[in-house]
Amino acid sequence: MTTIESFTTSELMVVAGARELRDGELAFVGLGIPQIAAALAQRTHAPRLVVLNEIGVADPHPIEFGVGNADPRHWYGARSMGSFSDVMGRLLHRGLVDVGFLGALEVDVHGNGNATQVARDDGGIRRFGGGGGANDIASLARSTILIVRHERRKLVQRLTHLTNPGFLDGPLGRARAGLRAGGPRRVLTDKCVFSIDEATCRLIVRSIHPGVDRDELRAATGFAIDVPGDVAVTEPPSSDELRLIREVIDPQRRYTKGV
Amino acid sequence: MTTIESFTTSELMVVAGARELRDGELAFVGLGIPQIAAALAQRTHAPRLVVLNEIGVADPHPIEFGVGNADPRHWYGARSMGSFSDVMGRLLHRGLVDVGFLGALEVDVHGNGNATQVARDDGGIRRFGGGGGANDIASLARSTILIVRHERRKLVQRLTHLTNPGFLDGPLGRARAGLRAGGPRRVLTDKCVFSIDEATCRLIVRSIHPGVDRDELRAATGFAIDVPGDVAVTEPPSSDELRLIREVIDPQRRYTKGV
Amino acid sequence: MSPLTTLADAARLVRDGDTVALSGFSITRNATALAHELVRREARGLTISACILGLEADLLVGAGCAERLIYGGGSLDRFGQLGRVNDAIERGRVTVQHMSSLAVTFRYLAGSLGVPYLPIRSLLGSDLLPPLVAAGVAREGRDPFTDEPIVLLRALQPDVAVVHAQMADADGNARVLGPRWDNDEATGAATRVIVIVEDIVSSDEIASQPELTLVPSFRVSALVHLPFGAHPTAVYRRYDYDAEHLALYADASRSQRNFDEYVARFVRGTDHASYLAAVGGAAKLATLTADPRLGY
Amino acid sequence: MSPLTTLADAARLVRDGDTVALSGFSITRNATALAHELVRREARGLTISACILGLEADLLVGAGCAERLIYGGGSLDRFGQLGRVNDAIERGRVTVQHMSSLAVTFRYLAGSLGVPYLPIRSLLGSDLLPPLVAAGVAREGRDPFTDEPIVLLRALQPDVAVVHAQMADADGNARVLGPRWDNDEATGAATRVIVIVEDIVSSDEIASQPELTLVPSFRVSALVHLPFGAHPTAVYRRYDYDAEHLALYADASRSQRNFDEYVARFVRGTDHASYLAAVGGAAKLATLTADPRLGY
Repeated sequence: MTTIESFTTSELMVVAGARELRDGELAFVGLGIPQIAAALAQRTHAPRLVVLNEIGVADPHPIEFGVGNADPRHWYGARSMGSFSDVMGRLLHRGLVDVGFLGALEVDVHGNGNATQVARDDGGIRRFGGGGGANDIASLARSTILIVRHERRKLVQRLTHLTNPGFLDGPLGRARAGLRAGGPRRVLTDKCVFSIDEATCRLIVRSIHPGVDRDELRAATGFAIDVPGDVAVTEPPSSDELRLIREVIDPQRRYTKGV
Repeated sequence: MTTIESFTTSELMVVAGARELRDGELAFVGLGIPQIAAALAQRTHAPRLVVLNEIGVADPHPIEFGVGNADPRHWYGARSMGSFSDVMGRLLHRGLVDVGFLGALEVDVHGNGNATQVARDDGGIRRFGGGGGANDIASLARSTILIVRHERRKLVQRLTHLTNPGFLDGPLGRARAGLRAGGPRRVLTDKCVFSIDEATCRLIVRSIHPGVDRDELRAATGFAIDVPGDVAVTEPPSSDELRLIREVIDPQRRYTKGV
Repeated sequence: MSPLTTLADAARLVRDGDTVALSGFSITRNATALAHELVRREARGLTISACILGLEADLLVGAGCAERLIYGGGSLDRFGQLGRVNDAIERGRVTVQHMSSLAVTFRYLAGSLGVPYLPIRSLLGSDLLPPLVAAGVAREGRDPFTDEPIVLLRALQPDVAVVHAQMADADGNARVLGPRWDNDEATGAATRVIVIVEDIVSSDEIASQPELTLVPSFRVSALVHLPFGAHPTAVYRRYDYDAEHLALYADASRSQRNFDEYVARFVRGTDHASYLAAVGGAAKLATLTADPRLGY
Repeated sequence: MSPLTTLADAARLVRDGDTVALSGFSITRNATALAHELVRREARGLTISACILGLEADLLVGAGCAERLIYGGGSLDRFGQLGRVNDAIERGRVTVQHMSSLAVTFRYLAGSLGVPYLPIRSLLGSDLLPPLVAAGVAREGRDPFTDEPIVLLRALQPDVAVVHAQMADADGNARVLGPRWDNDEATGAATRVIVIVEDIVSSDEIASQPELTLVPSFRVSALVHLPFGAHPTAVYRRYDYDAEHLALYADASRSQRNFDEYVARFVRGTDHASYLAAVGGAAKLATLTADPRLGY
C-alpha cells in the first residue's frame, strides 16, 4: 500500500496540500493544485470537507475539471447556488470559513501575499487579474494555506503590493489592523512546506521535498530562512494517493503532470 | 354611465381611495378598503399600478381576497416572490415606492400615526399588533394615504404613541429628523377626505362625504379643523365603479358591505 | 452524518435563555410543532424574534417560555390579535424591543453578513427609537460620507433559527417555496439552524434546482420530517391555513384561562400525531390540501 | 408596455459618462452583445464595475469606451488575462478603484438597499485600502457599539446594470439559473436595468416559479431577446463557453494592434447575426449546446 513509486512535484504538492485540509472544514480552494488537493482530501480523510466557490456555489462535486471558478464544470452537483454575498458574506464574512487555499504572485516572510501587480524591469508595473475575493479570504478566513512557486522573485523580502494580509508585520499585526485572528497555517512550494513560528509569525521550513538541497532552498528564497539540520523530508505520496490522483481525480493529467 | 345609485360608505371610501392612486405607481396597500381601492384603480385608470406585499411578493393579481398579507390568496399571480428585504429594502428603502395606503389606530393633525398601543380608561395600555412595516413605509415611501375611522379618539390632538411619522411637528419636521421627503398626501375617513395644507402641513378638509354634516364632522374630530363654506362633497361612485366593486372585485362583499 | 432527527432532539438545541428566531409570518409557515414541543418541555427565558410574530410566538409567550420579544408586528391576521403576546406586554411580563419589521430584518441581515451594524433610515422621528437606543441596540449617528442623520442598528445573531420549509433532502438542504420574509437573514445570522419539513426529497431533486435552496446542509443542526408541522398555519403549495382552528385559537388567546385550557387540550401530553388527531385528523387535513394551480 | 426592444435601443440607455454594472464573471454570462453594440456606438467615458471582470470589460476598455474601473479581479480564467484591462492600468489610461470582490458586492448591496454605506472587515491592513480612502469611497472607522476598527464602504448605485439571463417573460421578469454572483445587488442598486435573454417564456412559466425571478418587470428598462448574446462566454444550462474563440480572443487581447484587428473583424460593421456567422455560425453554436444533465 505504501510502495514508493515515482511521482511528479505537482503530485507531491497535491498530497501535501490534501493533508493540511481537515474533515468538516469549509474551504475556498484555488484552481489547479489546491482544487485537486481538496478532491483528494474528500476521497481520503476528509469526506465532509465542503468546497466553496465565490461565484455563489457551495459544496459542488465536479466530475471533471474546468478552467476556473466561472466554469460550470466546477459547479456540478452543488445543492445550493446563490450569490457572491451568500458565500463571501453569509459564510466568509460571517466568520464560518475555516481555510482558504490560495495562490499568490509574491509571498513575504510573514505570509502576506500579493495578487495584483509586480514591478517590471523597466520600472513600470505588470498588472495581473487582481485577487477578486482573495483579500476577503485572507482577511476573514480562520486560516489560509498559500501556494507559490519557489523562486527568489516570488518569496520576497518586500512585496510590490500587499493585497492579501498574512500576519502583516508580526504577531500583533492582524489585531492592530483590526483583522480577525487568521493568517497562513502553511505555505506550500515546489521545494518545501513552510509552517509558521508562533512566537515570531515568520515562515519556517517544516519539511523539504525529496531531492531538494538545502543550499538550493536558501538560494531560491528571497528572505532569510533557517533550515534545521534535522528538518524532515516531505512525506511522499502513497500509491493509493497516486492512484486516486491519476485514475479518479485528474485522469487527463491537467494539473498534476508537470514539474 | 354616471347614474347615482345607492352605495355604502365603504364603497365611497374605496372609490375615493382608488382615485388617489396613479398609474404606474409602486404601492403598499393595507388589508380591506385600501386593497379593494387598488384593485379598482387597476381596473380603471391605473392598470399598471404595482401592489407590493412586505412578506416578499411583488405585483400579485389575486382572484379572491384572503385574511391578510400572510394569506397565499394575496400572492396569487405574482411573478416575483422573495424576501422581506427584497420588497422593504430593495424597493422601499431604496426609495422606489411611491405610496403606502395604510390604516392606523390614531392619527394627529400633522398626519402622524400610531399603530401600536392606546391608553385604557384604567390608566394602562391596550396593545395591538404593532405596525410591522408601517413605520418603514411612513418613513420611506414618497407619500402615504392614511385611512382611519372618523372618531374623536382616533383623530386626536396628541398620539398615545407616534409610530408612523407623518410631518412630525410641521413643515420642517421630517427634514429635521433626517427623514426623506414624504408624508401623507391624503387622509381618508368615513366622513371626509383630508388633504394637507402645504404651508402648515396640517390636515385640511378637502371634501365631505355626501350626507355628512359639518358640525358632526367637527364634533367627531379630536383636533381643530376648518371646514370652508364652499367645501366640496366627495364625488360619489359611478355605476361602473360600483359594478366593478360588487361583481368583479369583492363579489362576496367582505369589505364593502358595511357602514 | 444526516442531521435528520426527532422533534424532541431538535427541541433540545433550544436552551433556556436562548434567542430564537422564529419561522412564521402571522398565519403562515409557523413552526407550530416546535413551539408545542418547547411548551411541553417548559422552556424558559427565551428571547423570541421575528419581523412579524404569529401563532408560534403567542404559544411560547402564553405558556411562559419567552421573556423578551424582538419584533416589528404580529397578529393572526383577520382571525384576531396575538392575545397572549399583547397581554404579556400590557402587564409588563415580557420586555420588548419593538421596532419596524425592516429594522428586525436589517439586524438579522447584519448578523448574517457578520457586519457589526447596519444603517437604516426608518425609526427616525418616531417614539420607537428612544427605547431602542436605551436598550443599546440602536444609535443615532451620521453618515460619515454626507453627514446626514441615520440610525445604526446593531447586528442580531440568534442562538437558534427555526424554519418550517416545504422540503429538504436528508442532508438538510432546505427549499422554501413562495415568499421567504426574514427566513434568509434569520437562518444566515443564527448559530444553530433547525429545519422542519413537510417532505424529504432526493438530493438529486434538490440539485436539479439548487437556486431554490434556502439554507445549505452544512448550516443545518437538526432536520425534522413532520408533515403538517405548521398546522394550523398555511404552507404555500402544500396546505391552507385551518380557518376553523385558527378561530378557535384566536378565541382561546383572549384570556389566560382559555389559553391554558387550549394548551391542556392540544399541547401538553400530546405528540404531533395526537395533536393532528385532536384537530380533526386525516379527514380535516385532507380539506386543507393546496390546489396545485393556486398554491393554497 | 413591454420593455422588449432592440439591442440598439437598449444600448442607448447607456449614456457617455455613465457608471455601468456589467453582467459577467470572467468567462460566464457576459453581456457580450451589449458590449459589442457600445463599441460600435463608440461609447465614451464609462465607468464599469463588477466583482470579477470578464471579456465584456476587456472589450469596452480595449475599444476606449471605459475610463474608470471599479472591480475586485478579472481574467479569462485559464484562457488568459484581460490584456486590454491590464495594459490600460499599466499605462495609466484608466483610473481604478481596485478593492476586494466582496467590497464591490457590499457597495452594490448598500446601493440596492438605499443605505448610504456598509461596514466591512476586509481591506484592513492591506495596500488596497489607502487609495480607496483617498478616492472617497472608503473610510476607516470604528464600530460604535464595540469600538472595533472597521472599514466603511460607500454605497454604489450604477446608472445602468446589465444582466444576461437565461429567460424572461415579455414584461421583463427575468430568471437566472445557476449562481448569480453580484447580479442581485447590481440590478437592485442600479437606476436603469437592461436585461438580455436567451429565451422569452410565458408569464405563466415565470409565475409557476416566482422564487427564481432575479429582477421584477417594473425594474427593467429594456429587455432584449438575443440568443447566444453571451457568446463566447458560457450560459449555464444553455451553452458552454466557446473555448476556441476565447483562446482567439485571449491572444488578440495581448496587444492593442491584435485587439484592433479583432474588433475590426468581429465587432465593427457587424450585427449580432453576422457576428455569430463569423464565429462559426449554427454549426459551431450547435457544438456548444449544454447537456441538460450537466448544465454545460
